Amino acid sequence: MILVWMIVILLIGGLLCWLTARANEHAAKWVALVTMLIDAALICGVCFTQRVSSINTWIVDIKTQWIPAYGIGFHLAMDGLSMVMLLLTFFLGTLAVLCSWNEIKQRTGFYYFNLLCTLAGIAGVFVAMDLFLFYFFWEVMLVPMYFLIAIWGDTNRRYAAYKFFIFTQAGGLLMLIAILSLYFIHAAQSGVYSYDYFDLLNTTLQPSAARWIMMGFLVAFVIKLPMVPLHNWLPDAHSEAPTAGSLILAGLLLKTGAYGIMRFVLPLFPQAAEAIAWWAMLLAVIGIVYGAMLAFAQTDIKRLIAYTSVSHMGFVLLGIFSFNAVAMQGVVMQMITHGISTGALFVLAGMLKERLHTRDIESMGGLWSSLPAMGAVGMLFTMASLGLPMLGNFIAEFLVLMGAFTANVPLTVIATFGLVFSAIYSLRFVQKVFLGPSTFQKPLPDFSAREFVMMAALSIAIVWLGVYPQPVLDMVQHAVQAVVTK
Amino acid sequence: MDSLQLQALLPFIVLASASVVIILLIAARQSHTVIQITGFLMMCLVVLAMWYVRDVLPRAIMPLLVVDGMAAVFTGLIVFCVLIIGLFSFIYFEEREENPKEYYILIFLGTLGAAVLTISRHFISVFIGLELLSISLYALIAYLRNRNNAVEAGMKYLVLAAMSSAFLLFGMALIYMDTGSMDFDGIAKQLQTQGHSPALFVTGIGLMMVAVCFKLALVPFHLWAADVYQGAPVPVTNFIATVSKIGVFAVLVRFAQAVQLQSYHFAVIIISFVAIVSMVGGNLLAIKQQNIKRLLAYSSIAHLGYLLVAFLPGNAAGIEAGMFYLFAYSITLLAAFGIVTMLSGRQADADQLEAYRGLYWRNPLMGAILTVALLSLAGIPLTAGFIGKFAVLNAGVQQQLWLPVIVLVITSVIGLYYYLRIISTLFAETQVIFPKEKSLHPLFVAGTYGALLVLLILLLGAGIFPSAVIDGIKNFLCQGFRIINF
Amino acid sequence: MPSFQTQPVLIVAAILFALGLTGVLVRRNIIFMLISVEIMLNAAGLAFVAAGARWGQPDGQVMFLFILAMAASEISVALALVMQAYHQHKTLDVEELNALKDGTEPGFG
Amino acid sequence: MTNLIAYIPALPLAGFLLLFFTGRRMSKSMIAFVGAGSVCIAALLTIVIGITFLQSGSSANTQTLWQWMRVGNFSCDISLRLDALSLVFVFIISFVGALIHIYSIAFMRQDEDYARFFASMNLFVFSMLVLVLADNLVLLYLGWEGVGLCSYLLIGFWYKVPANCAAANKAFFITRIGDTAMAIGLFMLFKTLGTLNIADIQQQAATIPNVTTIALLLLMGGMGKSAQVPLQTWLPDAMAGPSPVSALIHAATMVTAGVYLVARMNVLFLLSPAAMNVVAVVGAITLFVAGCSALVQTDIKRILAYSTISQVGYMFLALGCGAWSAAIFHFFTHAFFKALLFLAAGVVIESLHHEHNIFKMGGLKNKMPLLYYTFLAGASALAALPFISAGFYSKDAILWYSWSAGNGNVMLWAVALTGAFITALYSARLVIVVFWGDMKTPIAQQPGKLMTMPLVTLAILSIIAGFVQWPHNLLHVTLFADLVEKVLPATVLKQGIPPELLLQLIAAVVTLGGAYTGYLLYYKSPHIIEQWKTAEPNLNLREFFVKGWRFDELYQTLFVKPFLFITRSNKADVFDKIHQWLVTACSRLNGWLSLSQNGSLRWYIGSMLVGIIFILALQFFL
Repeated sequence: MILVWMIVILLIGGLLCWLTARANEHAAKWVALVTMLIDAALICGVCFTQRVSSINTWIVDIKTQWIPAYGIGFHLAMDGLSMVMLLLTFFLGTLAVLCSWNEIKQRTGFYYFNLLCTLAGIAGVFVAMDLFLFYFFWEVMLVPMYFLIAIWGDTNRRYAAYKFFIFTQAGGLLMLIAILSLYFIHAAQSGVYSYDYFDLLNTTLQPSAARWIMMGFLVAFVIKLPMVPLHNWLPDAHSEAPTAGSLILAGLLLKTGAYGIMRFVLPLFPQAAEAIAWWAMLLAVIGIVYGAMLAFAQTDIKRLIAYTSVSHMGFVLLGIFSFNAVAMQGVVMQMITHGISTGALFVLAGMLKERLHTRDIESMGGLWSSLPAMGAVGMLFTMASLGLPMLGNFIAEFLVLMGAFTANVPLTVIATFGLVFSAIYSLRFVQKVFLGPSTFQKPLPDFSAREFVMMAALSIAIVWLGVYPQPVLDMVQHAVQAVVTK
Repeated sequence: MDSLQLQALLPFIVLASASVVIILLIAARQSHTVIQITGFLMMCLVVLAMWYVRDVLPRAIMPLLVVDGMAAVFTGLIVFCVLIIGLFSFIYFEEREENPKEYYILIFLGTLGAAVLTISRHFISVFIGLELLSISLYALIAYLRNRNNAVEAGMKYLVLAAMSSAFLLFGMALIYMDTGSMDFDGIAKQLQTQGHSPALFVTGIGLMMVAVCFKLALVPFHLWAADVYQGAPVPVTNFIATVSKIGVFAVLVRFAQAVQLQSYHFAVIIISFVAIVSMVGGNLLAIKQQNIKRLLAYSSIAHLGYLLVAFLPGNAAGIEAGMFYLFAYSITLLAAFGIVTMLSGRQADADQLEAYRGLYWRNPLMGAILTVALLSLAGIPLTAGFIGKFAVLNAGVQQQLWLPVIVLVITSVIGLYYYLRIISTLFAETQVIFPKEKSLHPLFVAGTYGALLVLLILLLGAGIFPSAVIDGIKNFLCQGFRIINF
Repeated sequence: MPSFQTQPVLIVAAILFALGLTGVLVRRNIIFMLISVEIMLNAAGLAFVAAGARWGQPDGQVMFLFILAMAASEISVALALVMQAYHQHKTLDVEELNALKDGTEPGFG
Repeated sequence: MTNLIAYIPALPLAGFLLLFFTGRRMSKSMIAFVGAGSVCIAALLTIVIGITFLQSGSSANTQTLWQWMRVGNFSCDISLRLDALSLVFVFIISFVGALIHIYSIAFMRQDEDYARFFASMNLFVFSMLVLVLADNLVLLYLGWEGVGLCSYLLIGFWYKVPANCAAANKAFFITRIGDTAMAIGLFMLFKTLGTLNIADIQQQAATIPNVTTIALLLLMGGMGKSAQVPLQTWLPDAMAGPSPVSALIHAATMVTAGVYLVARMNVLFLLSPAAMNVVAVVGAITLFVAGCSALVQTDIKRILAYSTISQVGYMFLALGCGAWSAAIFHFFTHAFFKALLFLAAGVVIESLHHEHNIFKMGGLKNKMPLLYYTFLAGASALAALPFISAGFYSKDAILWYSWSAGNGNVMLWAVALTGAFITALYSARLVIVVFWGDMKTPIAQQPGKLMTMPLVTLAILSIIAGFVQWPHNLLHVTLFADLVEKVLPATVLKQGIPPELLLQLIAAVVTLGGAYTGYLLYYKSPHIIEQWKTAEPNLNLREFFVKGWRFDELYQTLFVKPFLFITRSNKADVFDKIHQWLVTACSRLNGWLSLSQNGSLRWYIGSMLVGIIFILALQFFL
């Protein structure tokens, strides 16, 4: 029941935020924080009570009927992969609440309601083992996210919010059709009408059918991921969303796409996936290079970071479609470390915006002297983003590339040169923002205690993952093995 | 006619007597309030009567009528809609100086027409029901003759509807000439036993389809919809959008079931064609619409297109899906138009999008209800509309109707845009303070809010726990099939 | 089978129907449009009568009676509307009745 | 003592962490104490460990700290391995590093970012130590990138000047290109061998089919870090950093990481003669190209930078020829004298109000005699003056092996000899122009004790460090070679080459000739240079050399400009256009469909009729 509780607590917390904000605007954020902490404590509790390295099965499993007429069940389950993703969700979720603390001054209740609902949807996606339920959560997280962007976003927020919603919805509906097709094929074969993941795993598909159905799933996931050329929603959504929105978008929402591919596409359609692996890897490599080049060209700090996500998620796609354990572990690491590092950069961008009231890096510069702590942290996460060893992203990218190299040499070589591009945009970012002559005369406040706590948590996480990633690798080992051996 | 048959017809008799009662009340110079309450009670009485007679179903009243499970579902839905519309009508008409009393006669007559359609199994009863409905509508649309160009709307509807009636009649005549029967079962029997001239039958079906498409406002017979929706008083618009469409769809389903319409290649082609162009046309027309009544008109064109996709397979799953879809669609539109009614002022209907700017912040409940309604129209999970759309896709995919299904998906993505557009208007910043000018009987305000809340609960309830509704429909349909097969 | 020839009657009905349709289409005066609609309805009625005759059933004629009744009630409502329309627009030209239409909308997005 | 190895890198790391977190609240002397102290203790520890290691006679000590990652069939640990080769590097890094840190205490005293400087320096020492102590290539890569980061941070230390940042960025990008190639090399190694452990690779190297490719990829990495042609352009610009940084990172240690890598992976290179040749040729080209540039520079630090490139070129040449120990020996001596030269140059620059142009210096000999003599010691070592300088012993060995070693030939020898001449020439030029003649800029301050002590120490080392290894035909002291040849293969000599003594004589004569030419041109009769400069082609040639053979401009046109052009022109994301087009299409369609909703009843009837006809037609014709 613990999984249900996690989601329910988020929803109840969200409603409480909404209600308490009517009495007191400040109460909402405390309620939200407490909710997130409770959930974080829950998942940590699960994490510690289970012997982490020996997770080779589904830890928690809840299965009941939901809509029996269509064979839809309510099935939540968690394995190592889900657990890692949930840890990330609640970690970043807590930070999202914290980083909204002073940024959101209006309509706090509704804001935190939406924030927590988004997180509930994301948490649901990571544990839903019924395809209908998965789709349900998949869509549910969009609506509150849409509100977060459309209400508390920046100047161009409505456009960004539409784009975000429409792109993801388009993919989602195609996935729904694919799910339905799979459902009927399975029903025709076994006579059992079921959307259950474990039932559908036993479906045998004609190659052509498998290809089409897989494409339906894949389109939904690569839009979320995002893969070039379906990435256009991302820069707009990331740059217009409020800080917490960007954090959740980059840190978690993108990961649902990668998670989906790992959880559903590869196990359900192993042959079909293998057949398109080359193309997927090609697009991944294009994404790596293209995202990096666009990131270099941007002048809007959040847009820049957004395009780096495109580039980084290319590694995820590359790793997934190289079908080996090393790369797949790298993918999981990349999901986590990208969530942390890019999330941190977005939080940082939010802090800068709070202080400078601009997102234009051309009008920044020389901030290191006035904000030394922020400069140091900024440097740390830029270095993480360009894949510097000792920091988590390196482990991820190194494993992905090393794994991918065994699968496809030329593409991996190009992808590796993406690291050069990532250095170029990252250093440009640092230089434009923190280095150079100082442009701001009036003194700027460095980290407040709250900001310090957030950044410290993120920094510790990214360094820890870079130096001692083994616990995470162990946790997902069996899940990854299961995916790879399919 | 034996007593059981009479008993089966009891709800319809009560419904018919409702108009008479209202006439008598008007003759007795009773106030609007009294008439309203009486009407409400009469509708409740109809529901009670349906509950009372549930055991005698299914029962055929040869040769014209058949009261079975399907009829019960459709009639129940119609009566439910009228109950709600009646409530909304009170606050809508109370504000206007025109005498609203005769309005109730017309609305109950129209309801009776729609109800008769659901139980008719013969051309004559179809014709009578349809005309009862249409003629009431002519008057209803133009009821507030001095505003909103109501007369123009009524005139347009009248000419076009009369023309479509002529087509219907001519089509019926051709079929009658071909088969020698006006009884659905008789026609079916005739078609099976003896060779018939395809030309007459096909032309007849074609002409009848034209009339049906006209009533359902499907492309290319949709042109009246926007003008009439815009010109008619809001409750009447609501009535057209829900009750009249339910009735016509019911008769379409019954006729198709009897003659196995979907087994004819040409019929499938027409229906697919109409469905596709309706989905495309309706959604495209709505994209930039600023008038919310027109927008809902276009959206309903598209939605009826979706409905036809469920109708296409012609099997039990399709009919179930269609019924659920109609249910979801009706309560959604009731809620949406309910809000429009609530916001409509003394002078004009609240049909400009501008009137909704920042509604959520001014009146969170209404804003939330309209938001949920729009999300339901867009087919986003947690709402009834999603389950409806899911059911339709389910039916479509099962029969592998790829083209309509894909078009459905693509057009609903397009459609998402304009729903989101309204939603973001609801949540936009607002400076304008809209004066509250209503001073109504608190009982009715409470009643209206109650109705809206009920709709909200239904929308969400059917979205989260649709099993009850689906099972209900299934149970009723089983009864329905029994009579058709006996 | 009765020796009654339905074919010619049907053709007459079709011609009548087409005439009515043409009338609706080409006339601008509402009254004439309504009359043309009536012609179409009567054409359908004629077809019913013919069909009834073909099968030797009274149903066709019954239907015709219903059509008559319906046409009458429809016209009564229609004439009331025409009165109102004339009252408001001082004309019976349908082209004048075009206040309800898609306007030019403000920009996209 | 094996479990103490980890403390060597741990100490600077601790220093870094302490300074990073609390540096802003520390007093300057506290910062100096932590920053320099951590490295000094590490240096002492190194000496202790080194002595025990040498006494124990074991070939390698490994200390595994913890498991870093184990994934599928891949595993690697945070594990340190000390052998003779590492020991030499660790010694240089910690010892020279300690001296430079001490020097920096005084040199950076006035800087407001004192803590940041020492933090970065400590981090650098840590990374460099990890690099040379790593027992697997992934950990090596960690150190490799770490030193790159520190190099970046320290080149751009004075970040308020945009040019410094640009230099830092350039250094990072260009080394990153090499690093990427190296990473690909690692992937290939993993793909073929399934391990990245250095010892395992050495064992299984013989089974690698595509060893040349791997070796060349690793070499690329080395070329980036070690500023070898064609990836050398970042190093002259890197002089934007403070002088101690140039001394430590861009002279003594980091730029020799490439040498370390090639030496460490010697098994792979030995298996591939082609790769060996490439290494040698790259070294030869580099030493010549950079030497020519060094001849004509006017910025004191740039001269030293080019000379560094050139000297590292010698090391590569030696490696390529198979003279492994000679290369490492040259690294050993070079670390001392080049660090010394940079530190001394730093003193000169500080004393002369941050004047970099050597032609605005002069006459310092009498004003700053200590500085002069230490500089002279360094310069003579650079020029490889026979017998009295450490540089002679190492460079002479390289010259000899460039012909005589298994992979050497006369061409390489000739180039190396030319390089030796050039080196002597610009060394003489440097000393003469800066220290002799008339004083052109007044001296602001004299260096303090903290600065002179390292200078003197290094000067002494620049002279005596060479004595641990004498040519075979002179004294035959082979202490150094014996040490490193525990790890590295011994140099194989060819048959049928001229006697070693003859070549040594030629080398000595060339070196002295070079020094004399410098004396002649820049002191005795400077008019020759003036005359030479008047001719147009000579000026062009000079310009060509000054600009570092125009590599920068080449890259600018080949890579930078196209890249900037593409990114600028695609700032708005071309794919967005497609989606925009879809939106526009929908909008258009909406407009057209809206036209049909024109409110005219007759139009409605007409279109309804069309619909009917269409549907009937559909029925009958399908």
